[in-house]
Amino acid sequence: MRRKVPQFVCALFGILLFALYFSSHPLARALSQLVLVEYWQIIFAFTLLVGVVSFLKVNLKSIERGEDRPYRIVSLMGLLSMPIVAFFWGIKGGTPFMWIFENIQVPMQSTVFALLAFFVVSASFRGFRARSVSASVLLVSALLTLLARSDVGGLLSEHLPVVADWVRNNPSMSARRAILIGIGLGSVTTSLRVIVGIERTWLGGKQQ
Amino acid sequence: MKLESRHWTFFGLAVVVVIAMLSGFQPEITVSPDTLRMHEYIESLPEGSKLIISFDHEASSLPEIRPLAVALLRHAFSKNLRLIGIALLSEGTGVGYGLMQQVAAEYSKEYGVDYVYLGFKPQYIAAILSMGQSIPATFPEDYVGQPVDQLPLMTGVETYDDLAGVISVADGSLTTHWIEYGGGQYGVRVSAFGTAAMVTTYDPYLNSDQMYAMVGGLRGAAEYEKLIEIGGSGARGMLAQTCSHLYVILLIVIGNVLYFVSRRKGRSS
Amino acid sequence: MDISTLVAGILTLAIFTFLYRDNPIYKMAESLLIGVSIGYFLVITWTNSLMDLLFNPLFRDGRLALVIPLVLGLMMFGRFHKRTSALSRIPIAVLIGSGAGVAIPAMLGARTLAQMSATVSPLVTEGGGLNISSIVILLGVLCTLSYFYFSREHRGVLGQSAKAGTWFLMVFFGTTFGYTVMSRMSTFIGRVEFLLSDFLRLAN
Amino acid sequence: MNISDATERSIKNLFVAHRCLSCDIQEMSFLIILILSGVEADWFDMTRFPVLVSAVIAFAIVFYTTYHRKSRGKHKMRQIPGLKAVEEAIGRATEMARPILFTPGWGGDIQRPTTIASMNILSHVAQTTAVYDCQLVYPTHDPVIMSVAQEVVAESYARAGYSERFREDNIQYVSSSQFGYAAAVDGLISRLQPASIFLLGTFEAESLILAETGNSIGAIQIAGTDSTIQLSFFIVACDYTLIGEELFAASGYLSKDESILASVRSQDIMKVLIAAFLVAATIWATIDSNSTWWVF
Repeated sequence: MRRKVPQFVCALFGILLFALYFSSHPLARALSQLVLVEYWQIIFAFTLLVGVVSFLKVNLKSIERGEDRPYRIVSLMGLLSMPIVAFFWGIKGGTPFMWIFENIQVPMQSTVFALLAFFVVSASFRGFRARSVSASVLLVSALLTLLARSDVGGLLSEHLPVVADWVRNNPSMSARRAILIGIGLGSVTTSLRVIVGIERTWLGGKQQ
Repeated sequence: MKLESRHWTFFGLAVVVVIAMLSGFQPEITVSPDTLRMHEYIESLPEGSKLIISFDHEASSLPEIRPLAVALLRHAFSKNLRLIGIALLSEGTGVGYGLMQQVAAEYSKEYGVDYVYLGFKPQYIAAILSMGQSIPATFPEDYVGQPVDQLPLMTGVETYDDLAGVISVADGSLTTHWIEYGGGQYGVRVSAFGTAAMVTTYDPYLNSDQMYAMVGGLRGAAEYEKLIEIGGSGARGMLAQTCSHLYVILLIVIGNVLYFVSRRKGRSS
Repeated sequence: MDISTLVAGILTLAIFTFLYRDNPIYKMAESLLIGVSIGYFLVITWTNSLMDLLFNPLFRDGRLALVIPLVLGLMMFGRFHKRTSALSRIPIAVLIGSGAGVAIPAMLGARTLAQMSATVSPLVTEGGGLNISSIVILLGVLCTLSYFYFSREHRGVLGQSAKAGTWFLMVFFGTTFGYTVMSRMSTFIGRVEFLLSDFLRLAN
Repeated sequence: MNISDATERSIKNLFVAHRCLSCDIQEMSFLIILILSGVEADWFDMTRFPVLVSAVIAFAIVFYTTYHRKSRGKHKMRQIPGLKAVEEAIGRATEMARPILFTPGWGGDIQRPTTIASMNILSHVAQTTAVYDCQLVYPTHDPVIMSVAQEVVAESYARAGYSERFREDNIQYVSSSQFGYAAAVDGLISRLQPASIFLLGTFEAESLILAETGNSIGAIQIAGTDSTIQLSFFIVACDYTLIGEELFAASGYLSKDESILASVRSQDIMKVLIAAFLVAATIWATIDSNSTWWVF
């Protein structure tokens, strides 16, 4: 029962949604809407609550044990402050909720993102070595793109940007296309296996 | 304080970019065919055409997204297109609203008539599919809580068929969902203003005409600014962009020289 | 300087300290970021999903059918107790099943079939010359597909074409790397612009 | 308002507002009449016929490779270099008595096949860590993935016979925000100093932040993703990278699950068919440039 019921539900929804794709009848569309919009979002919202509770549990336990206490407290305060300010002042523009978002969350997120520029630099320095033929191909095409997309490219040779564009639109695009097709096939087979119940990892893996 | 080689490479980048930014010099740039195609597309739309501008990005990529979005909005408003703003990632919501209001004010556009902002819908795939059924049902109210049927711009807007297209302003692969679900299932014309990182991801879709046009990155923004003849932060960052590219190229070259030297030493010893 | 810029500026610098190495200032900023971002997401999901889609229509407008997703959602709470934890598999089954059902046609139609069609084009131009682009694209797709052929060792013809496939892949990765470097630099430039002009007021 | 307008409006009101299960009795009865009277509405959308045909072919191939007696047990697969590395990485962590960090990236959700493939590998990794009592830490951005991963790891520990070693808290939800997640995982990497890091799943921009931080602490890193952009970074920054579909194949290889191997085989058959289609259609297009039968 612990596996059969969820497996049945999974198959039911899988077959239903697959079949609905082929119909443009309003009823079919309304039904897929119902599942995709309402069911998905509502279930997801509840799982988020489960996630938040688990996060609280992990942090409270750490605080109890005295591990990283100040940091855990800051995390919890950050987490609790958002619902509290949202409850009292709402979440539209100009509220404390948006202030925290715009002046605490966004700058920090953008900066974590900006760290990438540095990691790109160190990775280029360390990892981009012409160790083999294929590594050299990687290197040359990266250098070509970088040169062509900065203004120096055009100064060195007017053909450089043209060559770079050709490489991007032909050999590079074709490899990406093959990856797309491959992943598409992988997704189709995995999805099918999930629906018919061959793939059960999500239920905890192979049966004992 | 123990510094490793990576710390020096970090430091070098900071110096290069800060100096380039402080110099304030703006290099002359050439416009790429991709950017030109997008410009021609917007130019070709008749006045009053309705477009969805979807802010599909996180707040963290704002430095790259803002110049792109501003260039797009300036062009669209100057061509008197009617814009319907939405957001499919929650963090883009406030950003999109702010940008639309700001650029609309530059062109004295009126909310509800020339542009509306419908706000955020979670679960993007579901939202895209749902809009194919009915836009007003997906967004019964706009961002500020007015019922959509009271907005003059929204009269006659039922599904994608009533629009000239969708332009996704994106920092990730969300545009792919617009293409595969919006374009694939409902035939809406999808274009994108995306971060440079996404350019190669979209190439096969551009090639297969599943995506109509694309402008990518700060560089794309600078090119677009040049086409619409209004300067912006795209152009301001171009020198720093070029210098940082050269810096990366230099590091790759140095890294390889060191590699070959050490390999030769290893062999001779 | 207004308080917003000051806070944003200090937090920006706090995150940048990670470049040297992990340290208490970064840890503090990181903890705050994690907490606030979960809180933000929680509030947004609460208002957009639970209130707008569930509680308001169910309790205010009396759409009783919404009891189904409500019950499915509540089953997730089964996880909090060992004996009821299997209940949570049912809502997960709804997500996984319907996701799989939607994915099959979407992946076949928009991805596989559309990309196949786009690869087909004449190998000679109207003037009678060879159409280099078409040839390269066709070869690229075929060779790369052969690299992803797992059922046989890559020897002989398959080995050759798989090898060519890796070159096409490397060209793609190189180009992508180039474009992504561009993108990452833009983001950093944006942060520098903020620090220089808004926070430190050194540039306009 | 004429009848057809009324019908159309009513349909829209009924369904499009996706309230079909809660509409009032009057509307509902109207709907039933509508269906019974066979009002023109496409139960089957002909434009989607090619997708149906291709789906049927794909299903047939998958079922053939999975269930056909002769086809079973013949699933040989070529070596994938990253695979040996998986075992090495687990071995290294147990030898050094340091944790293993496994994360599925920020970009995926549980419905995504990559996530499922990643779960398969997680299951294998967890079984080994259970035996050697090596700490396995799994941060994720998605609460659903967290729930499923907890189940998968708990079952793996049980299968290995060490249920008591399983720590649910090691599989944690750490913020759904992309860079909140990245900062959190970065912090974990810096503090736990794992010996091995598995970055398997759907990654976006956070990929290089994680990979470079992992590199700076000297961990063995194995990456695998279908996110094509991030692959270039993983290739540069990680020790081993599973490219796109290799991730699916790897999950079959490691779990020795006959049915996953069968599905890898079925994808190979589809690839051969696609290649044959491309060659045939291209020749046709070259000879007869007006024909377009290959456009779906």
